[in-house]
Amino acid sequence: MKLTRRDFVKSNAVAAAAAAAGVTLPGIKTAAAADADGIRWDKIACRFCGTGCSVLVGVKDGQMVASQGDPDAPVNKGLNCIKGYFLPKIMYGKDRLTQPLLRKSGGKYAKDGKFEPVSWDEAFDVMAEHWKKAIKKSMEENAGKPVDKMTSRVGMFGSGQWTVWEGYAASKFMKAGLRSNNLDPNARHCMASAVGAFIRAFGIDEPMGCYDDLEHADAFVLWGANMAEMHPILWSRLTDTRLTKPDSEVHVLSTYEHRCFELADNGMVFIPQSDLAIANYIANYIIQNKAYNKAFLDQHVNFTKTPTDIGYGLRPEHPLEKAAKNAGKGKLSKISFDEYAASVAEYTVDKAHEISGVPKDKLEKLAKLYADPKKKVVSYWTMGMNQHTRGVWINGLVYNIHLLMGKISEPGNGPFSLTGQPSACGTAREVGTFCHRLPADLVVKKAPHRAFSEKIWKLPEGTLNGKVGYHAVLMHRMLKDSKMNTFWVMCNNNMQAAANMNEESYPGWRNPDNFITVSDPYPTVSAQAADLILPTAMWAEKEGAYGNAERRTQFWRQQIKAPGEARSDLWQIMEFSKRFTMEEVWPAELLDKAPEYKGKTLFDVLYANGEVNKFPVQEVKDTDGNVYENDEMALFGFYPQKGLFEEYRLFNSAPDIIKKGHEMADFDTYHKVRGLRWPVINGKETLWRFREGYDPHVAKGEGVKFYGKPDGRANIITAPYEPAAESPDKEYDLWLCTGRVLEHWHSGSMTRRVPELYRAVPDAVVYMHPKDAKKRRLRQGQMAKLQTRRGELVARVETRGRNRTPEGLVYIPWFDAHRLVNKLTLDATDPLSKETDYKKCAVKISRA
Amino acid sequence: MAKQLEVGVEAIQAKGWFGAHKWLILRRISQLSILGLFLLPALPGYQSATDAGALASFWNSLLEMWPALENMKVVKGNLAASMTLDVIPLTDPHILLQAILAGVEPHKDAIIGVIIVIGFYLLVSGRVYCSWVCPVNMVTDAASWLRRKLGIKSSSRINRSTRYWMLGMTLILPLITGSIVWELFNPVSMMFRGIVFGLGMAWVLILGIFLFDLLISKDGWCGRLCPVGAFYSLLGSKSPLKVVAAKREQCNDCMDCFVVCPEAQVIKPALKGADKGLGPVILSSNCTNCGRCIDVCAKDVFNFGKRSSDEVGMNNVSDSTAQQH
Amino acid sequence: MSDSAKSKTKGVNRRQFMGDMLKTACGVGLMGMGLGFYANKADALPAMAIRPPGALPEDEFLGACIRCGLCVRDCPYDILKLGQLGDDVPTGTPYFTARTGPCEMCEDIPCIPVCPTNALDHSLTDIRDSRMGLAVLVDQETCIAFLGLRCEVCFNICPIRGDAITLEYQHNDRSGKHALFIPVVHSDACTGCGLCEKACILEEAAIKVFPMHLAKGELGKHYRIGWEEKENAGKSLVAPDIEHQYNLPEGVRYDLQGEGLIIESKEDAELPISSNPLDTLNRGLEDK
Amino acid sequence: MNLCSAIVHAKPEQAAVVTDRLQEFSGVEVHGGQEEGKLIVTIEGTEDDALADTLTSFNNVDGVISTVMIYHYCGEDAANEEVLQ
Repeated sequence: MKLTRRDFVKSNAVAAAAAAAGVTLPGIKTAAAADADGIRWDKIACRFCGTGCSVLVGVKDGQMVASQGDPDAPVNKGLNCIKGYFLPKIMYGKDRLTQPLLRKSGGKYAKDGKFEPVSWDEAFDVMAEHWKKAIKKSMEENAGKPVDKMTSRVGMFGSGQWTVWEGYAASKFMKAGLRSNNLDPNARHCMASAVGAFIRAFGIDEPMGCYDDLEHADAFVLWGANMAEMHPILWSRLTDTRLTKPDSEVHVLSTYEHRCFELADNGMVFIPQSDLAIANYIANYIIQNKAYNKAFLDQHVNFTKTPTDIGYGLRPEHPLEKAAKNAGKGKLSKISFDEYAASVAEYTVDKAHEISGVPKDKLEKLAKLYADPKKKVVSYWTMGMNQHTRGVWINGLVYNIHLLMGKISEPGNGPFSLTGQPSACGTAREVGTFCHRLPADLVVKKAPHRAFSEKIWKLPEGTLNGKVGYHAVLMHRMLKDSKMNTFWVMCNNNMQAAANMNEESYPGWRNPDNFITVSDPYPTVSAQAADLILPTAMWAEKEGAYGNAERRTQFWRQQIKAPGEARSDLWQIMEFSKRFTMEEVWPAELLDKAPEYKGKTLFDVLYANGEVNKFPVQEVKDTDGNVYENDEMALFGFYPQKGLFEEYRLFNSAPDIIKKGHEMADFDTYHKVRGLRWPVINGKETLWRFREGYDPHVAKGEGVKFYGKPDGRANIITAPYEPAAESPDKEYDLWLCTGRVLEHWHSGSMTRRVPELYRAVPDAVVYMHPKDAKKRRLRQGQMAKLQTRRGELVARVETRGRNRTPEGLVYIPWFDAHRLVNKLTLDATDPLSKETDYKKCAVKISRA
Repeated sequence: MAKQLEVGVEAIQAKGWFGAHKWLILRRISQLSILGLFLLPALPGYQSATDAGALASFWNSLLEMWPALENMKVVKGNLAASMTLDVIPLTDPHILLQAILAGVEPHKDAIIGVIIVIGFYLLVSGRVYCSWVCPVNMVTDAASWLRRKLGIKSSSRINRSTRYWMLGMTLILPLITGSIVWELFNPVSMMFRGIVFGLGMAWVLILGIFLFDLLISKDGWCGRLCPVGAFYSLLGSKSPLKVVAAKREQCNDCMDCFVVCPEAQVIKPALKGADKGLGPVILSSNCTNCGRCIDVCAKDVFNFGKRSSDEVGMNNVSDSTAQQH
Repeated sequence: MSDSAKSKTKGVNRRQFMGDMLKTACGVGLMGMGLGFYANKADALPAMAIRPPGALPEDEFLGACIRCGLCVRDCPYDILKLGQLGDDVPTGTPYFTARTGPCEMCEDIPCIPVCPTNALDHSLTDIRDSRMGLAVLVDQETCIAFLGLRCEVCFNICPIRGDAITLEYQHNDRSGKHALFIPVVHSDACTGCGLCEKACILEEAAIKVFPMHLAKGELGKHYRIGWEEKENAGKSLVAPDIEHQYNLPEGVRYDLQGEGLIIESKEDAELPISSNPLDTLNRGLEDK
Repeated sequence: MNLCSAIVHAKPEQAAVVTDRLQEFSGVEVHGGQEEGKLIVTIEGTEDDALADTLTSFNNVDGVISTVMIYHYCGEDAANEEVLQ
């Protein structure tokens, strides 16, 4: 093809005009879209954290050969962090799985066999056999029971890294199809406490603000978030504001000094768990100084209290659970403002200082910041507050502060829980992959919610299980106890990620009664512990959608083909559903209510239901006219992504909707935009929720309305300081805190396969104070043995690294598959959110 | 070394193969085990702390008491300077002398090390270094053997005193340049270091020496050029341990000893000097005490003995008496 | 002193003997010169080879190092190598290559005490004082931190944390709302260990460790930095300025050493309006 | 080379007629968009031509509702130089 400059300029001109007009011009594409290198560029959301950066990826000859930060993306403006820089490489690790692998011995499946390659057919046959057995047993056990007493022996563990439709399809498969609520995402380990607190305080999930708060706030308070490493691009925005805005401040709270302390005007290292006391002290300070916004409280806030002494989410026979008066309880009861004020009165600066170890002047500086009505403050947090045995409480205590001051739901003011995963919000939370949830903030426990969902899903009344399923930690306990017998783990590395894996997870997975399936692109620790490994198409190898922490939903098209026989999680779920007839999964009396489903497969009922298969095969095209593949569409003969998303949208837009506020734009729109922040109403996105003018759900004259609650009022919930589940003692004399590093994502299954990232940070090291090291005759760089009551591992000592721990606390990242940090951790959870506390347990360290 | 059919046949018949190669074998053992000591880890089988073997756990407990063992070789370093089991230092006097001439103040360990080394060679004769320690000896011996096998007779005239000029040069260069220049080229240290630490291109140099000895000059490197040998010959000129032609009257003039001796000029005064009133002790400091003459003599003319038994006439052996062979 | 010097010249013509001597002496002398020159050239250490901690300046080091390899053996991380014949590094001398194996900076510096000749200076006892080389950010065009990407691997890995490499925050003019985190190396703290070079995630490292003489510029010997001299001296080096008087209208001051002209504000400080209009604009419409 | 592109809004039912009318102008090409009523138009001229005038004069064409300039390229480089094969 010859191309003169005129042709080139003209085609650019035409393409620009066509793009602006939203017109597709068939002939124009060839010249405009192929750049001089012959690389096709398209947008895609980053595979890693919850920031939701957009990247442009370049594909040539079916390979992703190039990438760049998307200069037009509002979040990152062309920037990336070091992980994003290497995105194309994550798919090309040399040990990608390309065929299903089954444990076999003597040509047959055997629990103790060796992995051998098998066909998809054989894989699904063996898998279905085990699932059917477990389902049959469950059906026998559930015979005659009402729906809110039903249990299930099948389970699935999903992910905040699933695409939106994968989560939705899984939710439907498990909850509607198999009538099992044993579906939980790894977001349970990540965001569950934030979810719990959002629902308790506001009745609707996810932050009210957005990233624009980063430019509008006067001050930032980090409560247990190392944004500098974990949300690198947001941190660079925060830093820029701190640099360029006069009198702006950064306050950082953590149990050790991390990279954020470099920018901090007020860096505070507190004793683990004492954030509860600090937050209560700030509330008390505001009340004592009468700084609270009385008008706001009068109009928009209720005061409540939560039961205390609620245990630590351990097994019921654990002494700590037996000793707890109100184990697992969280029902709120109304109190007055005065009662609330009295409940926090004991948290004086002296007491807060005594519990937390933070100098009083620093505490006062922080309290004054919140209490200053002229200062706009955003509070950010991630795992420091969520992975906490009182995670829901501490989330709530921070909301209390913002509510007391009315500093919420407006530019530059608000509490903001950052997510750790690219679609913790979009997938794990919004489409209902938690064991207690249905799509769009509905819950399984409430009959009207179930009925509404049944209607959208075209299910007979009483199909959906009304009993909350097993959450992440409970799943492993149930596997160990043989109460759950099949388990499908998708898009995450739960064996490496689960706390106390030595005593609970691994024995559960290897329990001969159980059949464990792991879908993954790489041979992870989880894959090693499975019985069947299904090779997965990842990220750009499928059409996808992610929802980031600021409620921004972003779509991308399939860019390349997955290697070998690897298939997307979406295909796996939908294809697997073809293996079940309705008679095998539903009891006769339920089928009698929907006789048209008799003799059909689960696939027919769930996905060939007239909604999901509504959109026929079409050409997937961008505005430049480039055509993209869609493997799932080709295999199923309809456009499943579009059908699933449009069906999910019914949960947000059906006329008899129960919970408004989740409105989304239509499927095609998202392919054109760099993401939209929901609720999207009449094509307009919402930046700040609950505030008149910004949020169309708040009527004129209402000012602020927390419409997630029936009375439009948010809850201030009082909760006291209670100690951690396990604190250091004479023998196990140090706190152990776990987490991440900038260079690696979660369990490292992707980033550790990027040679440059591996070279930058090859192994997990244990960060400790030089004095603690010296006391144990350990030097920088030496191997140390870390022992807890549950397990031990060996890691190199780092006394001068990026994380500076105080005496008495050590920090170790968990990305390293050769150092399984979760052999050490305790599976104590927040009894309310069921989220594990990975940040606190007791450890002893000696020379290795 | 392979056995030599032409040379020492009688000795083999008289004493058996082992008897006729006793000293040669002992020397090879000595040379190889010295190398080996530099290569052997002090803790065999200990790799890393993640190993769970029984041996590893035993070593682990040992390491608790003596952590330095972890990365320890039996002997660390090389012939230039070494440390045995982290206790005994040894330093090469020739190299240290160069360093001192280059302006270095040696460290305490180096001084102790050099005293030990000098003391040792004063006792056993300096050129014991050449025949019992130096790895190049194996190369030149091989060249010498092959030369005999192939019957190469021609040899260029390189004066045996050249090595002393070379020695002088190695000592003057550091004075001029302030740098230990010789050690950039020294095949002796290079070969040993090469085997212990990695050879690089040094094999070319070693091959060169082999070909030089084989094709150009018999015993050319060790006997004529090597300044290290020259240095050690001076160091051991008065040492008590010597080869003695005690039974020289039994000599049947088979000449085998002259053929195998790398410094053949040293034998004649002791073996044939009875007429001139010279004693039977090989007094030349260039005798390397290699013991090959003892091995190849079917008549047991030679044995190791003491210098003190014979100070007759201070017979200065002339190299020029046997310049050619 | 040699055997031959004392030799009887039996069977050899004296003239021939003297001739041989002369030839040998000349030959060895020429060889010596050759070796000397070659050595001079071979002694030039390549830029990517870094000496162990405490190494004397290169010319002294070559005089002092006896190539024994003891430092190599005592390096617990096995990063030190000895130059081999054919390498660019002088044969037998120890070095490491930062990109593949940087110095891990052991607290007890085990490579130093074993050095028998002080070629590695035994007086160095704090590894933080060693100056093996100096890290230099050689390419600001490819270093992704200068592009605004969040990398900072070199900063994160630096063992002289916060001193040898610091991050300078700058506004990202291009994006308008992000900051740049620019790594800056400080020669007064950088030991040249090379951990940063190894960790650099680029195909070719943008930060590299060079021997000091290659990495550092040198100020003209005559020139001093005025403000530093003043600070060191604690006062002005010459008699301080006398007080100046100015013709000024009322309400206006002049501060020679400080702000210059100061016009006293008559603005009412109590106005409930922020001086920055953005504050008002960004706050949006509030229900008052 | 002097080149610009624009969107010309027209009622879809009149788009075809409008296309013909526009193409009578010198240097004007219509590339599509008739279905949506948003005609994608390029105008090409020499360096001295004021393309904006041409664009403005579109408004006088019957059936044109509005015009929006999207892209303008003005450079002295040779238009016929090959940039890609």
